[in-house]
Amino acid sequence: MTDKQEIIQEESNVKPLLEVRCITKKFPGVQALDDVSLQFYSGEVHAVVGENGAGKSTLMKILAGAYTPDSGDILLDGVKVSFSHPSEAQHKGISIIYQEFNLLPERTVAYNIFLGREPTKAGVIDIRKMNRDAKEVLKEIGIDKIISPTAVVSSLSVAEQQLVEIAKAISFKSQVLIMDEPTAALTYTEVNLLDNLIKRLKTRGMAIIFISHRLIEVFAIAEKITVLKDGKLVGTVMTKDVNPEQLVQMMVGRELDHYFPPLGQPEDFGEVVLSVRGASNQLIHDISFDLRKGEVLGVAGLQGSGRTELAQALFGVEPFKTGTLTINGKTSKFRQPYFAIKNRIGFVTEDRKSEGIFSRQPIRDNMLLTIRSIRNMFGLIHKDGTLRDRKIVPTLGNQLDIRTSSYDRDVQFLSGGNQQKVVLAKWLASNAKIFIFDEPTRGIDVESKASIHDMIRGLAKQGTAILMISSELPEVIGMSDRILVMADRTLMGELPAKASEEEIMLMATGHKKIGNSAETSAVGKE
Amino acid sequence: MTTTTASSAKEINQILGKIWNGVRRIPPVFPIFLLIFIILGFLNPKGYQTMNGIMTFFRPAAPLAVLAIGEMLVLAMGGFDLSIGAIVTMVVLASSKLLANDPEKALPAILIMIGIGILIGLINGLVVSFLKVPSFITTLGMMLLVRGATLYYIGGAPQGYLTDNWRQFGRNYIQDVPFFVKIPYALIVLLVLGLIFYILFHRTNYGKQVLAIGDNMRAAQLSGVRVKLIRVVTHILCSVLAVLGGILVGGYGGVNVTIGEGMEMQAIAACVIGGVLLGGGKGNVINVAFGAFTLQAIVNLLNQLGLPKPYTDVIQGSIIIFVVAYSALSSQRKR
Amino acid sequence: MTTITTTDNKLKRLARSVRIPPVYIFLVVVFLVGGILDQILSDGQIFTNPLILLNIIVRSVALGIVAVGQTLVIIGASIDLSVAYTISITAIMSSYIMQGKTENVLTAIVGVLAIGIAIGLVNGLIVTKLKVNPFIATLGTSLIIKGIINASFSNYTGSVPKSFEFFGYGMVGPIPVSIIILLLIVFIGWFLLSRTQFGAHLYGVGGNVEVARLSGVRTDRVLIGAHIFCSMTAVISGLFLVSQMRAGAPWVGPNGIFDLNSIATTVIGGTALSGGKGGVWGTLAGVLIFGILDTTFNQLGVNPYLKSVFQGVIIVLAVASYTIRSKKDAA
Amino acid sequence: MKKNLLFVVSLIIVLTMVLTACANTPVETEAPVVEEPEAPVATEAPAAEEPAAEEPVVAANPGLQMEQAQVAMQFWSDEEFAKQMELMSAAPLNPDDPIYLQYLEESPTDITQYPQYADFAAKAPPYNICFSNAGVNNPWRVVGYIDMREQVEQYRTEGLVKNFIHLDAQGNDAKQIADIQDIINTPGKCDLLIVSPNTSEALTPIVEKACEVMPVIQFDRYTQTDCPVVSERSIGGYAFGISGANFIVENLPEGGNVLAFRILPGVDVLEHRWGAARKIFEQNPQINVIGVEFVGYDSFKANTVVSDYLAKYGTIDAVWMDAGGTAVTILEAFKDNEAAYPKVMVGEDQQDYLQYIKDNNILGIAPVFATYQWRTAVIAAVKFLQGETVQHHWYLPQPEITPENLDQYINPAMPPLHYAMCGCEDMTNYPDAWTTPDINKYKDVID
Repeated sequence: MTDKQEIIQEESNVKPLLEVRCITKKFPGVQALDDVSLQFYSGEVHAVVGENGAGKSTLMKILAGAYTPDSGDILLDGVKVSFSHPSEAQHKGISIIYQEFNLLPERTVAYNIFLGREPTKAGVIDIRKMNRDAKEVLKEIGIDKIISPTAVVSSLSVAEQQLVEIAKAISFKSQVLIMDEPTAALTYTEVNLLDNLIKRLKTRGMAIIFISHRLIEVFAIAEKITVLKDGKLVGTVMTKDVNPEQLVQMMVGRELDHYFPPLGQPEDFGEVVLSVRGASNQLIHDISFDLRKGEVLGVAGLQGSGRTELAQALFGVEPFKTGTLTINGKTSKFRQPYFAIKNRIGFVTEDRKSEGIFSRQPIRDNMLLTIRSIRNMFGLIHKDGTLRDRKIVPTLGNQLDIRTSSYDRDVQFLSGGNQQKVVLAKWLASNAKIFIFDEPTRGIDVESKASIHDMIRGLAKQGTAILMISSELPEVIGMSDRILVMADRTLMGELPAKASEEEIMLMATGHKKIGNSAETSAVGKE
Repeated sequence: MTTTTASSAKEINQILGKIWNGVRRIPPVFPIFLLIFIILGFLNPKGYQTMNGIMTFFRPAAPLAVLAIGEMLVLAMGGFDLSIGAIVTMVVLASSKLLANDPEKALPAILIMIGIGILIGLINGLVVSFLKVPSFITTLGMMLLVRGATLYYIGGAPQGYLTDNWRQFGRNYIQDVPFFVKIPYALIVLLVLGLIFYILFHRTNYGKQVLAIGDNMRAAQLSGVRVKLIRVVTHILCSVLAVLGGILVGGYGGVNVTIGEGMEMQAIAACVIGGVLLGGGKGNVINVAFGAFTLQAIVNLLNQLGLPKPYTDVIQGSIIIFVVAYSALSSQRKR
Repeated sequence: MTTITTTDNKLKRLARSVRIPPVYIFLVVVFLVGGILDQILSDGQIFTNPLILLNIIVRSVALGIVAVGQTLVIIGASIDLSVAYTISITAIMSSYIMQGKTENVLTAIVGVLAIGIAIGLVNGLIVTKLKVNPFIATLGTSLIIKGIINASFSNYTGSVPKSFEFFGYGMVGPIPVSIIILLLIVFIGWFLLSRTQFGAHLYGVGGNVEVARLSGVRTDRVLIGAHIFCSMTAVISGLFLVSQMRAGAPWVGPNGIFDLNSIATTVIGGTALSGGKGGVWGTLAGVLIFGILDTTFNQLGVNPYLKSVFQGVIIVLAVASYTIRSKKDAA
Repeated sequence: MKKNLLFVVSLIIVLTMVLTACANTPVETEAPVVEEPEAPVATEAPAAEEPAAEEPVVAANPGLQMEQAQVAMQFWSDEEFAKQMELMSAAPLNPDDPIYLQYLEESPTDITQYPQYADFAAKAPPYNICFSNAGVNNPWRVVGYIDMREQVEQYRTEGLVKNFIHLDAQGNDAKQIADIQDIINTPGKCDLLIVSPNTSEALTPIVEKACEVMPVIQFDRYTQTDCPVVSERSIGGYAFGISGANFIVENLPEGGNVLAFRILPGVDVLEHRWGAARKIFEQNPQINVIGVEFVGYDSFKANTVVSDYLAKYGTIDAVWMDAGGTAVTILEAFKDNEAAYPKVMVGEDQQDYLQYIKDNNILGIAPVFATYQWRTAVIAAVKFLQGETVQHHWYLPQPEITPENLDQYINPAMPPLHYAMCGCEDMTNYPDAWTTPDINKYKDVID
């Protein structure tokens, strides 16, 4: 690998715009970055990839001034710089778009874009100039028609908010733009918009650093790819020189022989356990489908097509207002998740950290909560759970390989990956017969993905019915025994296993509707 | 031979390590309380080193502990209850009018008060759950409402007396108990309530769900916790404890208009010293009770030292800031 | 022609930037109900006597001034429970320094402003640097100030000179000076919030402190600034009270329940307790609602304790009107 | 972390410094008293000398050194002290009138002496009267308020009074100022304003303003102005304080520990009570004042204080109080702490206290601050408006309840928080209005 890196350096005679030399950063118990050196050139899109915990985000935060490195130098235009605060990095021309949501919902677009550097006239904010400048910035990325500078952010859609965030980063007139998974919440058209935008910024001579788990995107946008693993630099390659398989190999250090476990066989599928007919609520409408024991039913659709809303409706978070929901032959109405869990439905949410973890509670209590919440409220428990549940915690802990000295430790002291496992354990403990997975592998590294996929298929094999929502088409195709496609907040139709990406996309963009779901489920049985 | 000694040395080391770990985990409230109490004992051996003296100490400390346990439930759930002081006022003043100096009416009066307490908690809980008004504001409104309604009902000033049988819980001792010499009823009430709420909070599904809501409400809801129900129940329990605490307070202090004023803040301070996290997710019944004892011990200590009473406020204020800053900074370090 | 349109535009823009908060509807309703009840059951002074109307505002001055400061702190997602005792210490220290002499007025004002800044600074530092929950931090400082006051003073101390009473009782034409001061403070609060970087940053800190920090906002400084401003408004409120009362006493702050009342009026005005949202004009309306209640109950001759019941209900209803449609559950 | 720890430590150091700095301030506060001879009260010179003269005595009395035991200069007048002492033994000048109309000193006045109130003098009954009340927030004020309202009801049946506008300040100076401002702002609404000020200093400016536009009568606590046409109350605070303190001194010939309870600072009648007691205790060095504590009407606090002092001193021989509201609680606290009752007790004329000292054979006295003065205010108002002669400085008699006359004041038919000296026995609704007091039933405005 190192040979290749040297070659690249020799090839480019121009001086790098931004360079890091021998950066090291240690967190308690973790060597986050170990002697990493990299160069970023102007007019170039440089992707940084790696598994979770590889050190990508730490590196970006160091570049953006949010962390200070333990040792090593940052050189901007050949000059050594150090940032004690993100604003210093911004003023020097490095701006960053974070993975997490980073806007003030109650403020206007203009205030958000210029937060921390509002234009002033004699100490007074020049609101007119600020709105004008904001309009400029929005125009620059071609969304001035959609978003007004004086709109309050909370009134915008999630994707629009993401665009505002990009506008904010652009507005710094930076030389270097760091994007940490900027497309995670964007629809396909918006991703295209972003691609065009990146190209335009590139021609302006900006250096763009791009972090993503979506390799397709990386290959579409980046010219150069750097791979990090366990805080160490694996290497930097030109995109044109590698294919995805090679890249994955670099990332995980070995070749992955299979991505997905084998699909279910017809004899695995049992009776219909969950059936929806003509159900609607304020967020989605006309939903009808069946879910059978032992199958993995994939749900595909664009961002905002109502996928998550479907899961929430089934689970009683935003229950259906009309139509029928039948569980195991019984018509049911879930006013809140409590009733869904009582009917042995489990829902592993997309945002596992903010919707799943009780960080200040012991691991044990985290894992047992689904059991406890449906039991008698004032029923006594033993310290290790009720007597009959005593074995659950260690059993699941071993099964999922949760690494901890004691199950009485607070979850906040676990690593991110282990926290995710605790959430899964919580749902496995609930002993659900119907599982809903919303983006089960989002933000998870390649290796862990495979084990999650194995687990899902394993559950199905044991006779659990699974509804799996995913925005990654390969995952939907690789895992699903049948595929539901959503668009415009309703079900567009159903496709059989191994449907092609094109078929799914066509339906997801609203072009084709294949009959109603009752008929298509027959198709699925074949 | 050598291996056994080595292994036993290792074992001892392990045991010592465990002990040290255990010591490190002791909440700061216990050493603080112990320290104050030991100093008190030196200053006044008769008052704080005899059973008689200790029991005397617990009589005024118990009512605050009862209030603090109720407040802890709400704080652990991530809420606030500012209405408990007003409930104490209500219990004492309204009872004084209801009793009309007739000891026979003591039981009905107490039952009516508990009933009103349940109603207040129910309204608090419903407003928080369904109107989505933050509990701080809900209970602030409730505090004004309860105090105003009480004073309106009694006409601005107490108009009757609390009968002796109503007051015995907060006031009297069980005499001639072996070893303990005497035990205040208030302490027995506290022990019974403390046990009930210890079990309820630490050893039932309910308690774990309260903590889950305080820690992460959205996740709790998605994990099947009936958030609204639990919140209503918790506010009711808090109000009922406030009523029971009020009976002890009234028993000890008798009737006056200012009774109960500021007790919500005292209770919150006791909780904070007892390690409860504002914002929710942590709480321990025993620690909170000792938090309340600590506040009382500070008062007694300053009195023994002959310092003017106002310094009590200064010391209490400094201690709550110190305790919270200590835990905030040390938890930051752990991360 | 063109000039007319530009002023028209300016007016429109001003109206938009001030953004009349919904609480004003509530204010009008309370006013009308109070006035009509007064008309029917009493002598109808509320509608007919402009002096009574003015006095509704004068009544609200002390609370209004400190509520402006409280609004800023709450917008920054903090809270200040120490304002009541800050008012007390101001009242007592200023009259102690003045000792009835006009030449001491300036020293006294500078002195108490310095005390205010110190208190705000301590509050802000404890909240930002020691990471203490602001509720506990200011409850703690409030206890500390209370103790210091009560250990040093137990009574009226010193007095203010006659000339200083102008602050509390003087008139400029038909308008009481106190109203002008209130409006001035509200205006300063509005200006700080919507026309300065400090204000924009404060909304950032209250809305999401991490976002603000990553945007280059010196979050700690902003929050400390808000706490200092809040303590300063408490100081001004204390000066106003002492000018009305001729001498300062330790109980003026807690007697007026300025801590909880200022929080209550702030949230009635639409400022979210969780921060990042709200403004001083709403708070002004909240304060006036309390003033109208006072006057109405006086006019009707109803036991004022019933008023406190109404206050409680109004607080909950007003806030419920903001929160009931929100999807998020309250803490 | 280290930085933060440093910060905590330095914060604590700063706090301690502030504390020690402030602990010295009481000494400083006294300094200006000596320096400023031109301060408003002319008689303050001897008061200023006192601390120096009594130094040795003070050293023996830990209680008198406490901040709570200091008497601010504006609340002390040797002249007034001497005068009240004298009045205590004076006989009423009109013994044939009922007690609530008697006066101990002549200072006649009528409306003709106030040309600025000519408009008011021209008015014929029924009159409209406004009453700005500090609050109805303790039992004494409840009894007094009912006295007053019953008097108004009687006048209404006689056609002398129409509206009686009651503005309750709920114990809040600022609210009372605004309330009075409202009355000033509505000329014609009232023919006379009765004020019971919440505190003396704070209300002075606004009462002065009210005097400019209408006749004002003040009672109970006085503001520091002589502009009201009538200032009436039973003798006053000095007499109350003297009564209790003398009783203690007489009954503790060998001396002993005395614990003093005060309600709240800053109210003239209460400050006078303590000031007088303090003077008497200072004159009798065998009396050891172990503590002076403010407890308000908070019986919880009072109870704790008793426990604290018993823990510290073992015995308390006498309790002096500036108001009897918590007297019974305090006695109960002795019992609950298994200590002997104090040998000498000072309370007030509340039924529960009188009953308690009788039942438990406690040597006690009940100085009286008569609730009938509330009634007198209304009577004075109507008489003044009618042009009759009233007393400008109206000293009502202030009897005391001693062991000798205790039995005649105990009335088991009345509720425990009733005040014996209500002067209400001759009213139409006696005793019902007092046995089941309801302050909400009275109407301010009648058609």
